[in-house]
Amino acid sequence: MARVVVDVVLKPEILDPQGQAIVGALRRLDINGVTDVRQGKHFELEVDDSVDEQTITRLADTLLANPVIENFTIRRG
Amino acid sequence: MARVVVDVVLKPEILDPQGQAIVGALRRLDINGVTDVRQGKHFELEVDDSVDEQTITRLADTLLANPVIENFTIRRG
Amino acid sequence: MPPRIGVVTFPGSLDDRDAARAVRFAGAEAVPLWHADTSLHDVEAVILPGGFSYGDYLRAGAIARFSPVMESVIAAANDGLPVLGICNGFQVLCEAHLLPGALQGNAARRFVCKEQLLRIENTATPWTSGYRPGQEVVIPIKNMDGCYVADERTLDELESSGRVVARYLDGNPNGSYRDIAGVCNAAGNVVGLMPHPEHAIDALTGPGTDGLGFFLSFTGVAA
Amino acid sequence: MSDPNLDTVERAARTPDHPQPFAELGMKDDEYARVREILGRRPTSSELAIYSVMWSEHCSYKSSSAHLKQFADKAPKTDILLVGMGENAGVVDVGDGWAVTFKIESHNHPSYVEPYQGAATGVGGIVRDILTMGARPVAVMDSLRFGRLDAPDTGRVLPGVVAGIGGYGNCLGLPNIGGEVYFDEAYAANPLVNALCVGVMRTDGIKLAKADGPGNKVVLFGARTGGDGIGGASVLASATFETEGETKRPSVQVGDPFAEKVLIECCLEIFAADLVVGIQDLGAAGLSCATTELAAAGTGGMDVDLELAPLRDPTLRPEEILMSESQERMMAIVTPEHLDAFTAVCAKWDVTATVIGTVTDTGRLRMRWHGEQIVDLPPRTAAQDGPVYQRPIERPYDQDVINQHDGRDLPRPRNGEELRRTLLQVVASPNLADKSWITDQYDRFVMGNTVLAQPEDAGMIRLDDGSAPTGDTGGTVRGIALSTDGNGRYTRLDPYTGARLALAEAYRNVATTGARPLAVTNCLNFGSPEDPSVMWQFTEAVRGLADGCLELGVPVTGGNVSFYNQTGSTPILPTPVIGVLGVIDDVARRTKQAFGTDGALLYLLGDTREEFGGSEWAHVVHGYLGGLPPQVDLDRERLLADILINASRDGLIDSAHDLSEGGLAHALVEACLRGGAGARIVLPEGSDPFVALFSESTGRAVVSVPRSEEVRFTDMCTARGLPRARIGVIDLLDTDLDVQGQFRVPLRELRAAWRSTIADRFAP
Ligand SMILES: Nc1ncnc2c1ncn2[C@@H]1O[C@H](COP(=O)(O)OP(=O)(O)O)[C@@H](O)[C@H]1O
Ligand SMILES: [Mg+2]
Repeated sequence: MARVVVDVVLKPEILDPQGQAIVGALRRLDINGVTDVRQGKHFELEVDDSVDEQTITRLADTLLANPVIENFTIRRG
Repeated sequence: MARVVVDVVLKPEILDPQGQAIVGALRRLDINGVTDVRQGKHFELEVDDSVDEQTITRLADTLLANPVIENFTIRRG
Repeated sequence: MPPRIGVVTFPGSLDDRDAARAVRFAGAEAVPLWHADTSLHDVEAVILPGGFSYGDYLRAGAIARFSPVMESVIAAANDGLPVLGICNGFQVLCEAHLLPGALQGNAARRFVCKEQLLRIENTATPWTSGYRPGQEVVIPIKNMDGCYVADERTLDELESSGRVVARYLDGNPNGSYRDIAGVCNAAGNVVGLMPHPEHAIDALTGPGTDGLGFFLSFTGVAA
Repeated sequence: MSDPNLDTVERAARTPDHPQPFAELGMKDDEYARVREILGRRPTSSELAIYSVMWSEHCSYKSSSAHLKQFADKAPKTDILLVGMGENAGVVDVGDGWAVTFKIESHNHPSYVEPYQGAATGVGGIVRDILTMGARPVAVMDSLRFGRLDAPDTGRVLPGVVAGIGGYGNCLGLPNIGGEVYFDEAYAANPLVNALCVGVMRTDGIKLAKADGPGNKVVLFGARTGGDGIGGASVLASATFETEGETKRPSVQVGDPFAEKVLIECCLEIFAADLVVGIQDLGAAGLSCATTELAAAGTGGMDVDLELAPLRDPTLRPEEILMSESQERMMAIVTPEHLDAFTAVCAKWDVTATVIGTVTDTGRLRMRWHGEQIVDLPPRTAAQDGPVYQRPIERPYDQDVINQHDGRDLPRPRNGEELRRTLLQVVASPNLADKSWITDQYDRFVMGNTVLAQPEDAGMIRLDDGSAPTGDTGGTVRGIALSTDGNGRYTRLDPYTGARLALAEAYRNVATTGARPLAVTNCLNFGSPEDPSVMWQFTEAVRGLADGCLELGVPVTGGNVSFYNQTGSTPILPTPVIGVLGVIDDVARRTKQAFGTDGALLYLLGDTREEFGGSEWAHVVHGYLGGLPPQVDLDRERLLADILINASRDGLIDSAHDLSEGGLAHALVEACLRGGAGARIVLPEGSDPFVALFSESTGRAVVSVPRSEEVRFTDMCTARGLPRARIGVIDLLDTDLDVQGQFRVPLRELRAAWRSTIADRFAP
């Protein structure tokens, strides 16, 4: 049993309305010094040790992320 | 300028239909060995060095996460 | 002098005009309240309407909760001002911690729009006093994040103290825990409701007139 | 601060032989040569960007404009058109001082590449077109075509498209009141996503896209400009995926519905205060289109300092800024006196507004980049005088074969039991099955003026700007009705007739609700115009639609053409989607589809012929397409419409449902299920039961008449000469559809068959 974390973020050139809305809200919370926010998805998977990198990559690429507009990173831990 | 990452996950006692749907889809893709998936949110903030831990924690606690149903972790990276 | 009910408009509010229309249908005066304006213009009640305030980005209601007008609404609600949050308004009230629990994405992970059967379970609130206890009504529901969730303790307490205002019947449209469609605060003056009573005030444009009771309940009391 | 990589006008003049990538931008040699001729030098890279997008098929209609002229040439005499074709959308006078503007537009290729964002930005684009006319958008519709329901890729495309249309439209607070969904192999890699928007304003509130008055300011407002879909629309519309490969696909545009919602409220407040001279939305070809069109339609000149445009991505080059298709942007022409008031409204709504230029009378569009001249061209040459092609036209070699093989010998049900099984098969056909898995993802209640929405024959909206007290008292109020229709199979069999059939059905759907059809919009979805047989289909369809509109007296107010919907050399079914707008004096008099009055008599209006070419029965039972489509008789359609409208006004009927795909049988099933009422049907004397139940003859509807009104109703039909046959009675207590002497089938069983097809495909 291992914990694998996959973080999915929009490609840098893709508009992120959510992140922009958060930046806007920060003003109202008067929190200063946060210049940019990008919002993505965070997945925590429980996987048997049998599952190899390749499978996880395929899974991330087909199910967790939309490769047309998103990138992803995989972390074991 | 520093990059701060905030990951927000549902508290364990709250059901996660998104995660469950992914587990279901895995079977259809016959990817085996992934026993559980939880979906959360991933935020990447650009912050001035002036911004201290406290402020980030307040930001995560009041805005990025809803403490009623979510927990969060903060990483400098 | 008809009672004056404030209807808040946040950027992204959608059903504010409909809520105002319903207020007028019920014989009250609808007072527009702007999100950036802290004054409540001494209204006798406030409605937080449906919509996608700030696009519902981040979480539904999460950003609207910090609007200037909400500071005043929160203060007034704690002093007993009747407040009705409909759909997005319900989400805002939960985010503002005026109501327990939270609203999550629908279990089916799709927007759902349908005519929904409900049972009114608490008729002691200023918004439901016009209904018979246990009355069954048909009211449209339309939301993306309508799944009411809370921890077991909170749910048990809501049930035992009769704070479940309305419950879904024959089919739970969004996976809400214990089929909860609406709840109120301990004092009963703040009510949050996922379905849209303002869209059930006229058989021409909705399933019927079952929703009018929420507005008449208030005007009936205040008038 | 001179930029070595900047291609200035001065440099262009100095380096005539500098090679330019016009071909990569989809420009032909002769087109490039013409640009050089117009400018008397080679274009700068920024000018090339402008001409390449403005002269693309998508923006210039170079293959279609020669034919679309017919809509104007054959336009019926009418005084209801306040704004005709050519503007962002036509405007129709619907009475009581109300003006209505509506238009349908395609977003096909982007919706295949990224279904959610492609469909979402399709809605966003058409809504801005309507807003630009000065109107408040009040409803949307969506007309969709996908590959086979069971095809794996349909499982990727359809849910994404539907979620995108809902995600954007719901967030704008626009009720979705109707549309279509069809499935056919022919749309497999080329789904059709056509979105319609309708807007309402007072007749004196119309706004136009022109930059008048030298000295007036050019204001860019709304979202900041990013690298979205650079070259997207133009490049896509000028080549199919296959031939040009990946590079021709757009870099996906992401929509921000919240930004658009705020932009709408902001614009309406600006219009109300009468703060603009002219206004234009930024759609395909973004700034290139807005600046050249505004200038061309106005005084004629404009000076722009391009570096003033607010950017999301600071690394963008001027060429990219000019081609960017970033969403949720508008451009307004504002007098200096009104500028402060204008920016104040924008500030209230937190909308970024920036003066980037000035209107001039130089007849030139001039742009500078940090002080250096990068554009200097006559705007009309880009916006209006684009290339016009007379593409070769040739009747498809297989057209006769397809028409001759009419499927007459396809096995038909021969007895009651077989008819019963056929009915269950037809109602479960993906094209006729319940669409609520899709339409329940759309808000149909918001705005509180939706009188009719799917699955009624047409959507209907009460005209009420919210302030009007009529809306509150629910008194007599005027309303509008809309329907979109199109049938690619009919059009494949005969494009001329297919277009007329689509028009006839939309017209009939509107009249069925009691509204009088007034005007037409259309979205013409075809394959490659470079294929002569596709061009034949296109020209036949345009001719059919233009003739049909003339015969019915309903003008075309605008529309959209989508070419290159094909994979390799295989085009989609030719698919003209027609939208018809109607008006009703009192929405309380509307006619619904459901059987609801116990004992009411059922009348079938119109003539039934043996017509199965392109029918749903042939498609779903035999997978067959051949023969000729049903005949169209537009005089008959007109007569039928008159009867339906008068009957609704005078309260002679309790329900009406038009007959189309699936014929009488399917119409009866829909009306029974909608009302939860049974019916006893007696097929007309001597009719062939199969033909009576499943033929798709047009010009027909089934109505329910309360016994008390039977004489008045039948007298009206007799007086007007409309054939009608009494075919049965509604029985609220009966739980079956009983076709006497043939079969009985429980509503429960029909509902299960009708409901499960689409819902099960996409479950969970
Ligand atoms: N994509 C869609 N969006 C909204 N409404 C739809 C859509 N597809 C179908 N509908 C609605 O479902 C009903 C049946 O569609 P259709 O069979 O095309 O009707 P008709 O054949 O009478 O034109 C209509 O009310 C239509 O508006
Ligand atoms: Mg149709």
